[in-house]
Amino acid sequence: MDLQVAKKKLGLKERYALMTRGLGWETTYQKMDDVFPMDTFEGIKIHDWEAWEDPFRLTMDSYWKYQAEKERKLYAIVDAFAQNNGHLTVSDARYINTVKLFINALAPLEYQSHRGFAHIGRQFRGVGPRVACLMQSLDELRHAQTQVHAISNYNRYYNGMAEFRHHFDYMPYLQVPRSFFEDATAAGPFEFITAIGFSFEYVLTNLVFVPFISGAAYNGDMGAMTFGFSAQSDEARHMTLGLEVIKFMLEQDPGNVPIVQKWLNKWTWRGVRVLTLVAMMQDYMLPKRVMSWAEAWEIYFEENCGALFRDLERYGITMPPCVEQVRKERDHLSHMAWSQFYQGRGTNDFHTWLPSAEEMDWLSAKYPETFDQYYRPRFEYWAKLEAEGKPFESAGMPMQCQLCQIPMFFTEPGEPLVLAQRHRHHDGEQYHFCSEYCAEIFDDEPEKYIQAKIPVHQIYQGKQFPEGTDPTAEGFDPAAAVGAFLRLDPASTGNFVGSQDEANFNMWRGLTRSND
Amino acid sequence: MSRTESSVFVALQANADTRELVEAILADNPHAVLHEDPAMVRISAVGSLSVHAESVSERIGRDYDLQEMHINLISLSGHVDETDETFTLSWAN
Amino acid sequence: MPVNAIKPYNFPAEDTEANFHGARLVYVGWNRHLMFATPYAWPLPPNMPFGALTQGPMAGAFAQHPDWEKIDWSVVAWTKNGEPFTPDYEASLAENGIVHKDSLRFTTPGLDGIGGLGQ
Amino acid sequence: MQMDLRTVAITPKRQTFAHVARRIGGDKPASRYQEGTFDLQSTGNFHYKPLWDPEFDHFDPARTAIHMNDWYAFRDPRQFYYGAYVIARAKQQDVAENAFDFVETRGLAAALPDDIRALTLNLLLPLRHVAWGSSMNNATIAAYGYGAGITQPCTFASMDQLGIAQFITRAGLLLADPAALDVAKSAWLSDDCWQPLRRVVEDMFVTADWFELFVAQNVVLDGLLYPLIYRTIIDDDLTMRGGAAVAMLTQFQSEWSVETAKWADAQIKVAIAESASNAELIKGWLAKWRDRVIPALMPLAELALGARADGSIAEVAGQWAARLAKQGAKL
Repeated sequence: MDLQVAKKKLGLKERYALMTRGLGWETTYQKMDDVFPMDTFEGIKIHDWEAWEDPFRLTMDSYWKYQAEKERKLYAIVDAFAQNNGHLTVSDARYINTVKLFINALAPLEYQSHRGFAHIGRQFRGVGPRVACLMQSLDELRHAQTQVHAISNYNRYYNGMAEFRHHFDYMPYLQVPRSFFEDATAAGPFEFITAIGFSFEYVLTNLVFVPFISGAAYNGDMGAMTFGFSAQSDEARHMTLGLEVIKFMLEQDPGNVPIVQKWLNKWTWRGVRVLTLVAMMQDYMLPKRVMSWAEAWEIYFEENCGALFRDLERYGITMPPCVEQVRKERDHLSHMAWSQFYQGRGTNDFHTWLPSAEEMDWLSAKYPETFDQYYRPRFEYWAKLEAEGKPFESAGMPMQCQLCQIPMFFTEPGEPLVLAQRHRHHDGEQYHFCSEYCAEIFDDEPEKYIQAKIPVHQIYQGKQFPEGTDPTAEGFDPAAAVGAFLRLDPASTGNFVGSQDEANFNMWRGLTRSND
Repeated sequence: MSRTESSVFVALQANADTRELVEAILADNPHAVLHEDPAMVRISAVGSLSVHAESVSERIGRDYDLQEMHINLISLSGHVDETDETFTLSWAN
Repeated sequence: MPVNAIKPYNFPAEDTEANFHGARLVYVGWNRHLMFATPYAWPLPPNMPFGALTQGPMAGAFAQHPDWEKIDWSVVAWTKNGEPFTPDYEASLAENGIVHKDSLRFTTPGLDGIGGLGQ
Repeated sequence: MQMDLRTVAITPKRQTFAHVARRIGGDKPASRYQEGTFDLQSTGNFHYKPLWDPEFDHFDPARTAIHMNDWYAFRDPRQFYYGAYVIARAKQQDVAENAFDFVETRGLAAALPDDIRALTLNLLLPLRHVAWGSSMNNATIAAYGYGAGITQPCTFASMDQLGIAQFITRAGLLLADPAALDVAKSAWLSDDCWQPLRRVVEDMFVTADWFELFVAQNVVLDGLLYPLIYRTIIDDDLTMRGGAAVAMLTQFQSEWSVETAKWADAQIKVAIAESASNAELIKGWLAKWRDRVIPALMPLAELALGARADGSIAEVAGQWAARLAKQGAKL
């Protein structure tokens, strides 16, 4: 028996390679192109999958160990938060409407990401990237479920969350995040990971994370804070995966650079368009505000992404040109969005309200060049109408952008009093857009975007009535029929002031403090 | 505009488990800057930032596996280079 | 530049006029009255007189603005898909050349919203 | 000692989400598994056909020939949602970690009889490629299956099989060295005894119907390979021949295969009970892949058991058939 030679301790990098890349093989009984049919049609050329640099080296045994420890801590806090009615410790019940946005608009995206990463985790030819994508698919399922479980407690006491799955599938405003994500999952594997792995998870993650999670902490929502920090630790791995994929594509073939640049341009724009919801939430919906959208943009895009795009310059990648328009819209975005959601409040599953005088002063200070001139007059006039008992409310369905599906409330960059509009003709049909950049994305793949289910158009096509509805029947009320189809609980709509949520929160909070 | 040197950062939950880790990082990276936010600690540094398992182990009195950092990590920025001994964040430019 | 898909990729447009059961989509926005956050969308019968559009759906949506009843329709300026357009209020939408998914905007000279601030 | 612990009781307006309440017979407290699984996948109003597969919506029941009236009839008896899953696996991982440390620190690998170590390296190490293929097949189901009821557990199965491939790799490094892994890989690619099984795994990679793939991978291949390799050969036969250390290094696989079989059986039972056409399809797939897998396992059984191989394979196949019969699949 030979002497037991002291085994050379394998380095982490080498050991991880044996545990992942070593597992794969070149198939012979089936052609590799049949086993991996989807990773070449996009035009991205990969000459050497082995050149892949593993972004993080977590084998399954460590994964289970560390993630289980995170999960025990997380659920202990979620349970404690539920048991002692933690929702009553939040700063102000209006905050709870950001939780409604979270479960309706964001949690379902986590599930879609789970399925998307399982798809590309099966389609990339290289074993290294596949293992990293499969692990992210598992992480995303975690995020979807921990969000559902953390928010389940809010759902028991407040309106607008019970039908979040049906709403994400059909509610008009939720087709903005949904169509954004389906644009990515319907794209090829490389575009998907550029869109979600890089643009959304890396470039924009902090613009989503700071308002929601530190905003939750700052407003006394320990449940959401716990979930957020714990989930965000997985994001760190996702960010490194997203960055590694971009570098890998750019290093493999110069021909990949223009394709990746086009995707970066598209997904930075479409991503920022979706973040309009987050800008509105940050500036109008958090009772205690962490920072303004403009400030978050400066820190988490201009500063952080400046460093990122400087790093990518060596590959010939430039900052997406749309950033110029985003900068021009920065000081208008949240006010335009809140105006739309305020006047459309009868048709949404969360409450809106007019900013108080003190909040308007905060907005004036944060947006000195725009708020007082363009938005304060509107809010003050609406406050007058509310005081006179004739609150302003929209009495029509909005025109929506064919691409981002957001109601066309965006004004022309540099002309804050002119609503933007762009037109395109394709195959004898007309299409309208909120911006040149949305129109350009359409121009690139019209065959894709002519299929979009534009919410208002679907309603007018009669596709959003309950099964068996006869629209020609006597006294047929289309609005009521659509409300029934959408399962929109009337108590969840309208102004926060005078809502069930407001009354219940005050009554319950009273119970915890008084002894009557 | 001069080519500003890019900075990296690591954000950690502010709890008992990360106290020594933060100390070790600050000790090993004199150029690093500490930012304290609600329940979160952010350490940023121009150029690069590295975490040495050795100096964390000294402070906690047991062998520290760098991958334990995942439990309390919140977010980071920069390229990751991970070995058994060191976890480094850096920008190539 | 057509879409780059793994195999032939062509599908019918979702919003052709035929899908609207005889109606025609028309969008209308009131310039310099940004209190109405967006233009509105309506499914309208092609044979509806243009005047009925202004007194019907448009009034329903815009009349709550104090400027509405002061509008002098003889001086209102219209655009269609961004191009100048002069409607015949008695003639039908179709006769006015308004087709499916046309986007109309109108300006009301002298009426510029609350305090003349375009709201 | 009676303690009057009073917290302020405020009555909730509802107990759970509406889609969950509709599935559990009304608004009552729901489990984390139920809230974390039911209806999470979208079922309509899709905006764009996938560029990578334009004939289907991304989530599309037509990707499989079987039909289910309620796709959430596929339920996991283990009630695994992410949290329960990782906590369960972390416990098993802890046991495996201790076993690996014990075998290493006590030099049990070196103490193995040479023929047992050689047999283990020849038989066990190439199986890490089978596990990796099994992980790929479950990723296919997780990606293209319909309804979270079945795609969620297949996500876990995909990661479990990756974990198993990594445990086998660690066993190889412990029993020998990185070079042994290369020897095993070349055996997997060219030795005669492995080619039938490799062909089966590669044929699964291109199986279009994801439920046929579920049957082939999680019911037929796993249902025959794990009992043969880990129970009959490693746990029973090798242990008798001084190879107990090997059984310590594969305890995770033994336990995992029993737990996972219960889940796989429950899915087959529900799908068969749904309709005669489902039953006919599934029985067809079971027979088709059984007749591929058993001959592919025969050379491995002979490698380990020599003349006793036929008897052992027949026994394993018999137990497998009995297990399937209980699910309504009398082959």
